[in-house]
Amino acid sequence: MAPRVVVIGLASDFGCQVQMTNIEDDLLDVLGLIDLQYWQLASSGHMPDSYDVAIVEGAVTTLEHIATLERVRATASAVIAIGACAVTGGIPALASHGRLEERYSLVYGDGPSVAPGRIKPQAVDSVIDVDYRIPGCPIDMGEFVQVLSRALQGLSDHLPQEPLCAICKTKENVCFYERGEVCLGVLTRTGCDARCVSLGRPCTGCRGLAEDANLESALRLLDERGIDTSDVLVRARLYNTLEEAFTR
Amino acid sequence: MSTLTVEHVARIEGHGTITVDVDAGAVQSVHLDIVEPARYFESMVVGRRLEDAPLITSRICGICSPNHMLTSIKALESALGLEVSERTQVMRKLLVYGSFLQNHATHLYLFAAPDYVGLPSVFPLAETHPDVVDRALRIKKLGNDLTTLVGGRSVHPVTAVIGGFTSEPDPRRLEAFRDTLIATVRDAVATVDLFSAFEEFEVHTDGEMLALTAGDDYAIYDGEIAALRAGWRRPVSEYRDIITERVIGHSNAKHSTVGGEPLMVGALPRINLNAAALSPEAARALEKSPITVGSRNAFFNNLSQAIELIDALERCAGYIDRLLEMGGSTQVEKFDIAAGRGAGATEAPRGTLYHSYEVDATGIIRAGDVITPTAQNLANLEADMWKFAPTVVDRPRPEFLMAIERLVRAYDPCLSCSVH
Amino acid sequence: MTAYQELQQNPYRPWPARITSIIDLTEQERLFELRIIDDGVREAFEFTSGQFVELSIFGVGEAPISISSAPSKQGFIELCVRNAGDVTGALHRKQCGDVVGIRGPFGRGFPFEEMKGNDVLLVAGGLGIAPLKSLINHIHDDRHDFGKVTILYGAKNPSEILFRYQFDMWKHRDDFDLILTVDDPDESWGDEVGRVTRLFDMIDIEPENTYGAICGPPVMYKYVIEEMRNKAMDVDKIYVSFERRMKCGIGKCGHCGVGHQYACIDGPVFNFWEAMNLQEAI
Amino acid sequence: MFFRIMDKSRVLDLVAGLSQDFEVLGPVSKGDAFVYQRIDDPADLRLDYDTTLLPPKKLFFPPEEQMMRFRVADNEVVDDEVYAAPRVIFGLHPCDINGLLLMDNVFLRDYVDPYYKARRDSTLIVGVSCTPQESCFCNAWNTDEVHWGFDIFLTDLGDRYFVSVRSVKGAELLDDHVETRPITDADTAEFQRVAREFEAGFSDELNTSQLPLLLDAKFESPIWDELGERCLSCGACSMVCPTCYCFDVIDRLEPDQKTGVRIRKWDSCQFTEFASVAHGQNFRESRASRVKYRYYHKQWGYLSKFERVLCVGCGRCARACLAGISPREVVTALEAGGVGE
Ligand SMILES: Cc1cc2nc3c(=O)[nH]c(=O)nc-3n(C[C@H](O)[C@H](O)[C@H](O)COP(=O)(O)OP(=O)(O)OC[C@H]3O[C@@H](n4cnc5c(N)ncnc54)[C@H](O)[C@@H]3O)c2cc1C
Ligand code: SF4
Ligand code: SF4
Ligand code: SF4
Repeated sequence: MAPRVVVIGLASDFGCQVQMTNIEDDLLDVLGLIDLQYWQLASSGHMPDSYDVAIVEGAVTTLEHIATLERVRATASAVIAIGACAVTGGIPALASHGRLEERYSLVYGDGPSVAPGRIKPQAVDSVIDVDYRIPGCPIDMGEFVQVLSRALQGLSDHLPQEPLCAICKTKENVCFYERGEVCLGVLTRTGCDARCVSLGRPCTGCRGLAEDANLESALRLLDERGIDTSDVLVRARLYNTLEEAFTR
Repeated sequence: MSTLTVEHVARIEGHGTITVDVDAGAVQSVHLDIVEPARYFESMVVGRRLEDAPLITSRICGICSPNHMLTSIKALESALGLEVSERTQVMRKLLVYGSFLQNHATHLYLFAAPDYVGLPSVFPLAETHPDVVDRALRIKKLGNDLTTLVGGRSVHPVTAVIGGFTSEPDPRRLEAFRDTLIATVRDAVATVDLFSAFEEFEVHTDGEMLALTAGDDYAIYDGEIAALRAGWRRPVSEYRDIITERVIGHSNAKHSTVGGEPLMVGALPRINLNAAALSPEAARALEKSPITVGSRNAFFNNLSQAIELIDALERCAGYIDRLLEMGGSTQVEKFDIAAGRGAGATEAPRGTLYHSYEVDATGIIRAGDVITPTAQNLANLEADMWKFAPTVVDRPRPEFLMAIERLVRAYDPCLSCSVH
Repeated sequence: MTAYQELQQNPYRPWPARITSIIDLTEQERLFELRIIDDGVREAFEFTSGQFVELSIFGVGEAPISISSAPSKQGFIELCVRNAGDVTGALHRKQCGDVVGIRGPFGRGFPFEEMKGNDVLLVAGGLGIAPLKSLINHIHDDRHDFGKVTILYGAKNPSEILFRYQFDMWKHRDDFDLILTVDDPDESWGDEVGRVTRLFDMIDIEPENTYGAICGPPVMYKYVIEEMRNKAMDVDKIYVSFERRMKCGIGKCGHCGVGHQYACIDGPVFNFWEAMNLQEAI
Repeated sequence: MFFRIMDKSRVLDLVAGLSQDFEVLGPVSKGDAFVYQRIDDPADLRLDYDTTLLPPKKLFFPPEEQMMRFRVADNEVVDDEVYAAPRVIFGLHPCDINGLLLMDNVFLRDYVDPYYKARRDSTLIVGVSCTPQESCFCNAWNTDEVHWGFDIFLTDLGDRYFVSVRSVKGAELLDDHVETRPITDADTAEFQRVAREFEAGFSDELNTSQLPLLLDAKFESPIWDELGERCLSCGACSMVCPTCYCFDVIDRLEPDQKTGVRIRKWDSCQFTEFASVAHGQNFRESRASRVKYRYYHKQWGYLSKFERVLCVGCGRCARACLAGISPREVVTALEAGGVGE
């Protein structure tokens, strides 16, 4: 029996769900493996009461999201968090800084009250346990297909732990630091095929802090190069506001 | 009285709920509640470096991220007084069209089409009408490939930055791509035929229609704001004086008005305002289609998108020719940080998108504002729903609700955009 | 080049092998009997105790697994596998009759021929019994070639004792001195309690003609060797088997480095004199 | 080996001639740097390059390659053929040629690696002399000279090349495609002069005596902790190294999960996962132990088998390492007993 899959969107730009539809060549093959029970973006229908795999996109920004996730955890045997929003809080978590009410009034003024149950943005795993993570803003389609396939087989997630530089080297890029620019690749979890750096744009850290990364040393080295490390930390927080290591 | 709801309307981008109150066979009220969570983007950019703004605000929407990115970049360039090269401008237009092709194909085939054939999604069509699904995926992929070719990635392109592009597509690939674009015009024409053949509802929308115009170009990247009924043209920098946003109690998205009345943006207003600039094949398709220029049937927004597909393909082929002819490569223009404010607009697939920022002398953003197309459309959409619901209320309930959903979908709303 | 190597044009290419029997040993460990499908390859497949194969499940990956059966068992090989992750987990989900892949045999095994004519002391901890089981069975099949054979085997608790059915039988034999011990006994446990090193007080060996063989979790080696040295055994008659990460099994992928050696081709069985001179070994 | 003289201007003829029968690859510029790439226009070839970003190993052992295609249902290999087109790599420096010879020891001995071998067998090598750069220390390992491992080697004598011909194939190619003349005593004298000038061009001579012993004797030295604190665990050093050959093997299923490919990709001993096994055990958990292992293996592990160190002194790792860790520094530190700044 094909595993029953639901796709759930929390606070996000839907970019990762769009990305899921962007595997055009493979979309039908992937769909052939699963029994897709709920995907609001692509199909009418109701969220079923029972299913096997939940794919969750987006950050947690309302009490309703928390309730949804708790239901999901109680039901699904595997939860896959996709995208920076769900995995590290991503861009939505920028709003977790400072007072939420101030942000609210900046955007909505003092008219009728909307956005009920609002809370500071969080990553999915701060609410429930997550079995598989696909980081990145947006997710890499190839990685999505591979992780989904691993999840369906019940295998470990194989999330890479090292920083981006190794794969960047295999692409034969000249390191940004040689040109006096800052690149967060040295701290960021690999797995994106070094796409941005190969296209001439320094890594902005959307895949989160690599477990292997040596933050202390990196900051010391940048400092030695005359780079303002507090500015580097601000940059690193762009997609990683919730990463404690970047808060100092 | 009974209250009917469609929670989390499917096949649209974002979360919205339709509520209709019906009493003794008469529609009492119709609402579209945008339950998409608030994300406070305008507050997020405050205090960040200006280079971060395009990265941040493009995360408002994953479907039209190229538009958000470019609109943000344009607004910042206007604040900095920075001019970019013609090459950069052409490449940016290709990027916008990539998002048009991708979005229109997704909207038309994956979101809208199932309604016309009474299916919950497009997936069952894969078995019964594989040719149609293949065509849909082909156009969609072409859009993604175009964005990827120019921007490095289809969702959240990476190469577009303030001042230009960090990388250039390989001319050989551009050339090959040009041929694919031309070859796909056939698919786009078939799309127009398909949607022309569908039996369509009718609702006469009353709102003003706005779109960018730029002389005899089909404006999507630059130009002025034009109003269809009022007939005026005004510069983008005045957008905040033109469009008024208001918080509505039942929705996390604001509603917009122009001169006190609701407004519509998107493919239909664009065609109404710029039909004369359509590419030859697109103009022919418009001619044959049930749409007449100036049409106020909001449902025709779908068909208008289909016509825009043809236009996009032909136009992009021309842009690629232009790039190849120009030769050389884009350089990222250097700029000095200076205090300033600036606004920018582009046509996103579902209508005009505005960004504006205020930057201080150290390059830190002090204020930001974004008005998305869907936020502009919502008031008008709700007005259309009030008008349309009574005309179909005598149908069986599921069919009645489906008809209203269909109207919502015709606007191709992007609800996550609308709450940003 | 052996006939087998000649067959093996691409050493990374696994041979299809059919699972012919699966026995549950404990909650986590199962004994899989495999039969290489290709007749020529099966007949050419020769190994010594202590060698391993790369078990291959396409779509999941490969894992190095010691051969548990004796070389004297013809046509079949046994693998005693703990469900420890992806590959081993996938193997545990397989059924009798399913096909998996194996490459090998790889590595250096125990010096069986050299050990002949001597006493043998085998010490196993936990899953470390897997390669030693092959040696024990091989000795059993050639029993008259060996002197006294002592087996010390420790596990965390009684339910983790592997091959218990066989060992329970063997405890009563007088050609093997077998002592079992567990850290956490239950009511059913009638054997020893405590670390395997404790058992050294209970045994008597003639150090000058005793060969030692050790396999177990990394922490165990140091203490067992200390006991063997206390018993005055020669360092170059002690053999240890190491587990390291491996991706190829044939000395290319670099993962299994132990000091200046590779566990896959220089080991996994090392003479303790060599191992003493290996950094990172113990 | 025999020798010929070729006019410098003839190089383009030779490349153009070779292109008729082979795919020709060589150094071309990429921004301010150089990469080995397919040469479509002989004018792109940059024989004056200093060093390339990636070593030629990428052409024999690509960063990622398919090993076999498999079918899941019956666990069968459906394809493990390696297709290697005949090609010439034009312009390898001695260090890189030596790097390949060191890789050969690993991939072509004992269990022969069919993927590497197929590419190696189908490739001809044209070497070219170089000028020592600041980061080079090939002289420390005698990898500044090369005596085999090429088909033709061109030594730059200013207006002409001193051509050393090593293989029959090399002789044929030379004969077929370019005009050369026999060497004269004057040529040989010039050749010797150039060689001496080359030797004098190195900034220093690294003291590498007793390195294996030192590595063992200083296994617990705080040098490694200092280096470990600096190392970013980025693996850049291993990727750019012409002699690092470690790889990871990964199975990737096609989206329909019926078939898939087993691939291998470059790995690095600097990654935490590298030496970890099931049950959370990791034999090299600390960064210090991993940095140490890279040197330990290169200067002693490999040497214990092949009597050469696994380094050709190309200096690529030193250039790539943001933390500035380099063999030169490590060797000097072992000699001196501490990490100097
Ligand atoms: C010589 C030798 C003999 C052995 N004999 C036996 C035996 O007889 N019986 C037995 O049960 N065990 C034995 N083992 C141990 C056995 O090989 C391991 O338990 C087994 O490899 C675990 O593999 P797995 O796929 O099940 O586990 P996993 O831990 O899931 O590992 C899966 C694979 O993926 C890799 N991996 C895991 N996580 C990551 C990540 N984050 N990034 C990249 N790669 C990752 C691992 O390297 C592994 O190869 C032996 C080991 C050796 C070296
Ligand atoms: S820091 Fe950035 S550019 Fe430099 S090697 Fe790492 S990923 Fe590449
Ligand atoms: S260790 Fe460094 S210097 Fe030596 S061969 Fe490798 S990259 Fe070159
Ligand atoms: S390149 Fe330098 S920092 Fe990176 S792993 Fe190697 S030694 Fe460490």
